[in-house]
Amino acid sequence: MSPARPPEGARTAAREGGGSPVSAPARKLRVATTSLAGCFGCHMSFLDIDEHLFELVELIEFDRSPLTDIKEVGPCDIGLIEGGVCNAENVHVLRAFRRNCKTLIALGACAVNGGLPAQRNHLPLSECLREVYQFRPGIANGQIPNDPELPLPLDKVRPIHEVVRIDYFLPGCPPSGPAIWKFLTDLIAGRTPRLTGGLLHYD
Amino acid sequence: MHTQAPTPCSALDGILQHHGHRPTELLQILINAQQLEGWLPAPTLTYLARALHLPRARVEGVAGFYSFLYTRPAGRFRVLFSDNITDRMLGNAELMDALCRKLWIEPGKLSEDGLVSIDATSCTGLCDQGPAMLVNGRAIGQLNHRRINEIAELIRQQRPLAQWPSEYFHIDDNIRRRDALLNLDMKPGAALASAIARGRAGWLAEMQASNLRGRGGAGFATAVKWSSARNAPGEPKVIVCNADEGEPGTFKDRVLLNTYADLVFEGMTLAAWAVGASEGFLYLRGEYSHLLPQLEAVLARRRAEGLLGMRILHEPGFDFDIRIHLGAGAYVCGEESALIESLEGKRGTPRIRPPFPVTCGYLGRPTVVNNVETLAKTCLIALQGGEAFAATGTAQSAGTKLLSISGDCAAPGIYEYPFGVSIARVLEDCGASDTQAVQVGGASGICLAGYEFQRRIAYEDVPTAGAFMIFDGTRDLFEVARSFVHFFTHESCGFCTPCRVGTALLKGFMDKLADGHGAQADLADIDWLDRLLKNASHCGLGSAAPNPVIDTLQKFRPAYERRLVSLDFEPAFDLDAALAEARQLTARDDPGAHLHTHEEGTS
Amino acid sequence: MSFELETAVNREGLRRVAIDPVSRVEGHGKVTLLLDEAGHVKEARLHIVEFRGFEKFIQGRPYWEVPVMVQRLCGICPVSHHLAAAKALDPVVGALTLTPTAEKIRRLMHYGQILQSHALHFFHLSSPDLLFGFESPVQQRNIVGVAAAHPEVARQGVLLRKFGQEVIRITAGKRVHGTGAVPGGVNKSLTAAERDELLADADQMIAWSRDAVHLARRLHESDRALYDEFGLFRSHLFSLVRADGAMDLYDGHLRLRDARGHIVRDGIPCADYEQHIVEEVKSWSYMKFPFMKDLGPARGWYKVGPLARVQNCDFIPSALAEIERQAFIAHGEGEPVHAPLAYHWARMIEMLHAAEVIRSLLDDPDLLSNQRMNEGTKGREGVGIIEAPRGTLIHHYRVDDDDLVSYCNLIVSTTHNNQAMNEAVRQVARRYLDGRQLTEGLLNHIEVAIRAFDPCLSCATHALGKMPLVVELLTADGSLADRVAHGG
Amino acid sequence: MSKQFLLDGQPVPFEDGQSILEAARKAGHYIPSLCWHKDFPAHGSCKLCIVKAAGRHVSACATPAKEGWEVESNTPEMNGERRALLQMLFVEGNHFCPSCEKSGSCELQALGYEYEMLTSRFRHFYPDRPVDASHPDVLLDFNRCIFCELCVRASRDVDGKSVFALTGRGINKHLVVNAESGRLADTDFSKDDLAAHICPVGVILHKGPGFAVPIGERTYDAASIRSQKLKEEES
Repeated sequence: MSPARPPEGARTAAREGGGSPVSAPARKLRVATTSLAGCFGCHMSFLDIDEHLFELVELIEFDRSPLTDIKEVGPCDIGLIEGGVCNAENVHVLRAFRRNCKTLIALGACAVNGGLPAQRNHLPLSECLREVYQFRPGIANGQIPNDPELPLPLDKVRPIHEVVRIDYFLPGCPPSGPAIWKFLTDLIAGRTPRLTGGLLHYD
Repeated sequence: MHTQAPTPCSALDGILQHHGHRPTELLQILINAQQLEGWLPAPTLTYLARALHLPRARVEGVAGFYSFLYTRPAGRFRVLFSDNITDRMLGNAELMDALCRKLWIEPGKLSEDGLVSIDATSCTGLCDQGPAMLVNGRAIGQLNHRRINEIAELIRQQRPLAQWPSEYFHIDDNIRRRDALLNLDMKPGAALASAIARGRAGWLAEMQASNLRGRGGAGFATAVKWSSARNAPGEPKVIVCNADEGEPGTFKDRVLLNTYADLVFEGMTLAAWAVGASEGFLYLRGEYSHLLPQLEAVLARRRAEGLLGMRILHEPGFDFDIRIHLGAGAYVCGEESALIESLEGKRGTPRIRPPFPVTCGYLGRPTVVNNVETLAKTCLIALQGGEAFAATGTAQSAGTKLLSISGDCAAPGIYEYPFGVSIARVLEDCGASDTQAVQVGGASGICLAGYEFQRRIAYEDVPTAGAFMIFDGTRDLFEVARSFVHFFTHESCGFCTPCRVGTALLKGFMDKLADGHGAQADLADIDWLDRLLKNASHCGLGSAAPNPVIDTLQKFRPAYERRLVSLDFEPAFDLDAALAEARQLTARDDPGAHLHTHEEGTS
Repeated sequence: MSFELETAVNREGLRRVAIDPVSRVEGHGKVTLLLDEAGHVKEARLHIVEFRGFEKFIQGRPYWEVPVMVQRLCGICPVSHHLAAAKALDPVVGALTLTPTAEKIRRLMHYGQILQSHALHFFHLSSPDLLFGFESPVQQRNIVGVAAAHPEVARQGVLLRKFGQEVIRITAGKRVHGTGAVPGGVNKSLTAAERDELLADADQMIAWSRDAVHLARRLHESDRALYDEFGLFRSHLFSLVRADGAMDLYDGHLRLRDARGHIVRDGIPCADYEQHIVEEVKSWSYMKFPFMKDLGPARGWYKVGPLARVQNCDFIPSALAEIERQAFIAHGEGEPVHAPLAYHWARMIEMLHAAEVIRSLLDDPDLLSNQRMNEGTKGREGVGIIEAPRGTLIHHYRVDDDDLVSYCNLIVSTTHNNQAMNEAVRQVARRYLDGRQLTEGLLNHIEVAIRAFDPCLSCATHALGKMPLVVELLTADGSLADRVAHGG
Repeated sequence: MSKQFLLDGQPVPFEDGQSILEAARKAGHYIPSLCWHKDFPAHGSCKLCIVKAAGRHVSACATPAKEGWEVESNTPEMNGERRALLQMLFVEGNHFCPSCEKSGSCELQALGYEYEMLTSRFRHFYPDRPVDASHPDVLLDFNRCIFCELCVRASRDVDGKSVFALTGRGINKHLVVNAESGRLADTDFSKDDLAAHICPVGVILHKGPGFAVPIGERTYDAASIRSQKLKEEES
């Protein structure tokens, strides 16, 4: 009933291994990652799988990601999105990921619920922009940047599930390295991912 | 605390005096205090709190609960357009728009000179003569453009309401079909005399024989309620007449109180006789405050005639009197425990049950809460006997039922039928044609499609408090359901999570569809919300709130489906509009400054 | 310096090329180039395209929430923001000095942060360019490629970063976005077990860091022509230094050297930053352009970060790193080194310094003490300046009588380098792209220059925003003629 | 023989007048709650304790146990509804756990973990709610209020001050304090009041400590809310 497929009442399946090594699938899964209005903390946490990174690259290959020089997402098995949607460009990137990724995952608090950037949502955008670029001490040539190269900010920062359909959610600010490892190994092994054993956090 | 004395101190003192400085009268005091300035300034709340020895926050809490109480300046003329679906069908939106334009104001906002505010309100119970409005609480029906023009002029001239043409305030009964109750021509006191003659136990036995069930919709056996209260410990016992007729589309109580008030009060007194109660309240919805003077007059006459007060009809120990409490725009107070809270001068939040009011009601005392029509019917039983009463109607639904008929028919108004009458028969009688659907029982009731018109009005088939709204083939049942969802969202008391948030979410989904952002996934979410509201809500408001959606999704699903723009997913908001503020700030209008909300080719 | 290519004289009819997003950097930005018909570069800009608005919405929040909240500016150097904010707010709780325990735990946390961030930047993000060449195949030019070709280098990079992250976890409770520093001190000390856990690996980290310095140096010396000239421009150098002139990444006063290496401003107390720095807003970037007020926008801009710091200090107060610093200085032959690619070398020297500082702090018994908090007469304002991995980071807050933040000003490291990065982009565009058929590999040269600065575009977008690199070739009338799917 | 009912098939003894929730917890079975508190009468507003008793949905905190009842609580259906209720609470307020000092000790958050709430799923309301920092010792951040009324009840029934009350209605319902100015500083609230210590989420906060408790030592870092609440029951 929801756009997501959360592990509704999957309590009976409580026996899968926490981050157990995974046998390689028939072919490497193609994975793309990106950060929208995030801080890259989730990508840092991704790297916090430490040495598992070398195991992981035996199982997956990267498409577009801040770690590669592939600029546009192509057909992928899994897309990981960090950050919420704060401007027009985020919308384009998010939609491109949705078009290309069979499974799209909201990674981290900002993608899941807007996160800290959404704390501007109760303020008028004009107030935020004026305060930062026009009316403060220590500014020269105060103006609101308006070049067509710059994506315009949305009036509110949105969680990504309010803009496209999302398949899985992995909360946390950021989710820990072990949580990401558990989630990905579940997914790669064909299990519905679950964050058990203290891996689920919102902070 | 920063307290400046409210300006009309002596006037407030007078109001407090009138209500005996009783905290239980808080709502009544606030209603009266508001009449001084048209709203309740902060110092007024502080002053009243002090005088009543109540925490100020509690007074503020009560003032903030009721729609008709204003804690911000609200205009010397406060215009509220009735916004039931029947008003909408009669073009209330256009009329409201016209009045706003003529007076240069936006809905929901006070004009700069403080003269007037215009807003919408839930159904005012004039569905048979809508579109309707309330001006400073006074009801005006049969609105049309001519009348709106005149009203605009009167407001502009700041003409006091008392000088407005009296025909504006005339309200018709529109009784179209009479049966046992509406044909009853009873001399006040006759039913009482008969019941007293039977003795309390005998009278209760007669009630039992009648099989009378509550006309508020739930259908609880009245005699059982009375005897439970009678047997419950605690004194003095209380009889409450629930005249908080807030269900959209119903107006039978308005007519009963307008023309048959003696039957209602006599019914209350009959209940008091059975239960052994000495205190009575009529809880009158704020929308019907225009009835207040005449009701007070009836009470005064009945006191003078010995039908109220000490030793009623000279019966030793039969002491009973009735006070009228006004509501102030809160549908949830129709729920009996919320009504009792409101009577006690509190926010109208439904209580946890058990305990039920019959054992622990008003101020913890055994309390009977009966519907207006139920109480009026007891006069029939007292006069004609329980068995005679039970002889009409169906096996489980004794007697007659008043229906408030409105919507697409030739003759809207009040119809009294023996229970068991078919929908089709009613439609025929009121001159309805090309009927697509009937909403029986109001917003919380049931939506019947054509194939169900042979069903019957009865507790065992289609139960109803009396609302009967007719929609012909030109109507959009999705919009009907959406208007009811708006109603419940507005009227949710906010006490429990599922109703407080769930109604707002449901409204969001219905508006998403209406705004052209619907997707297949939304229907599944709506369905899930419906079930959660039904299962998890604290009271009947929350569990009934999804009814119109459930029914129409089942019976008129294409009305939803034709609104979908995606078979998969669609954002709830307009992405391009979300960039509007930034466009304006940067003076940009290049292609990159826009977004297509509906992504082409991906649904 | 020139602003020659910042804005083309006649923008109509020029071909637009965009690199969007800039990849293998932390954050999201894009570069646009405008070319004439002969392919001459007429304009080159690095745009920061995201705006997040922290400075606004932080107002009205209680001050004690701020160090935790502002970390979310940046997941790469959260500790820097955490500590800069805590330092700014120490005076608000009246903690004019910290307990030795609090000071040392914060330092430990910060040097852990320097270590992990520098390792990340060098090994995970930049080493593919340096090891494989700027025009090497896209498929190989990433950490996975490095792991395949140079497994030991990749492994050490991953483990160095892991160690830094573990230092942070133990001091802050979490690897990313912890809570260790609170205004007036810290919320936890180390247990002996925690200290021993770190001690077990500390010497290895020093050894590997030294190897990394040598790797960077070898790369540099192996192709001096490229490394010394690539993207070269001269500018002022700006950073904190300790009172005695030593490198100190946690605290100190501000110092500015000119392009020739002369100290032109020194001993500026942090609290006075406002009197010296002004930020210019340009219409084409959400990231501002700071400059020294008295020198003006044309002359007053500067570089920050490892390249500035290694040369701005008088010495590095740890033995091995100081030896490496001297080798670095010697490379300049009496002139400051301005080559952007030398950032990598300087960065590795700092990583070695960080490993040494961590090692020596771990011997300090104060880390285990429970004397964590100081307080005194409450203040209403504070400035916290710290040397984040990428450079000088300024946090400035005012707090109202009710303890809520009433003013917040943030100047982050990458913002200080905004003009410098733009200049490097222009130099590279002029030198390598001008008049040539653009290829993915050529465009990567632009990104190599940007990467040298280790821009943290997440930080840079604290204002409400973000950094993407696409290549579109537009015809004179502006329609799309070609699109180089850069890296695709 | 004491009376008993069956909770998810397990016999649970109870005494007359005891609610399903109280009897269950006493017997070592956890039924979740936010607005229920052992020292106050049942409130029944959060609905987290919803169970199916004899086939009907009821609030376990407000429903007296009955002999022989079969009660379903820890089932996929009931837990799914609880998760949805949690999602509703998350979207209606501004719950930014990452920068909330109550994180790790917040009951709403802990229940989110307990019921594996991975997303708040619905549209976020992002309401504009105030912060009241006027009081010298205590800060009110209304962004996080879940309307459990524990502060209202504690202040009225125990502290004898009635500092808090609810006003407004429906989704616009909100907490107010007992002062014409609307400022906590203008009430007789004290940091020693019970009401200053009873908030299950991060609305009523003592000024200053902030993030004084390190990650790992917060209330629900080590043990789940389920085990914590059952442990409280034993003590």
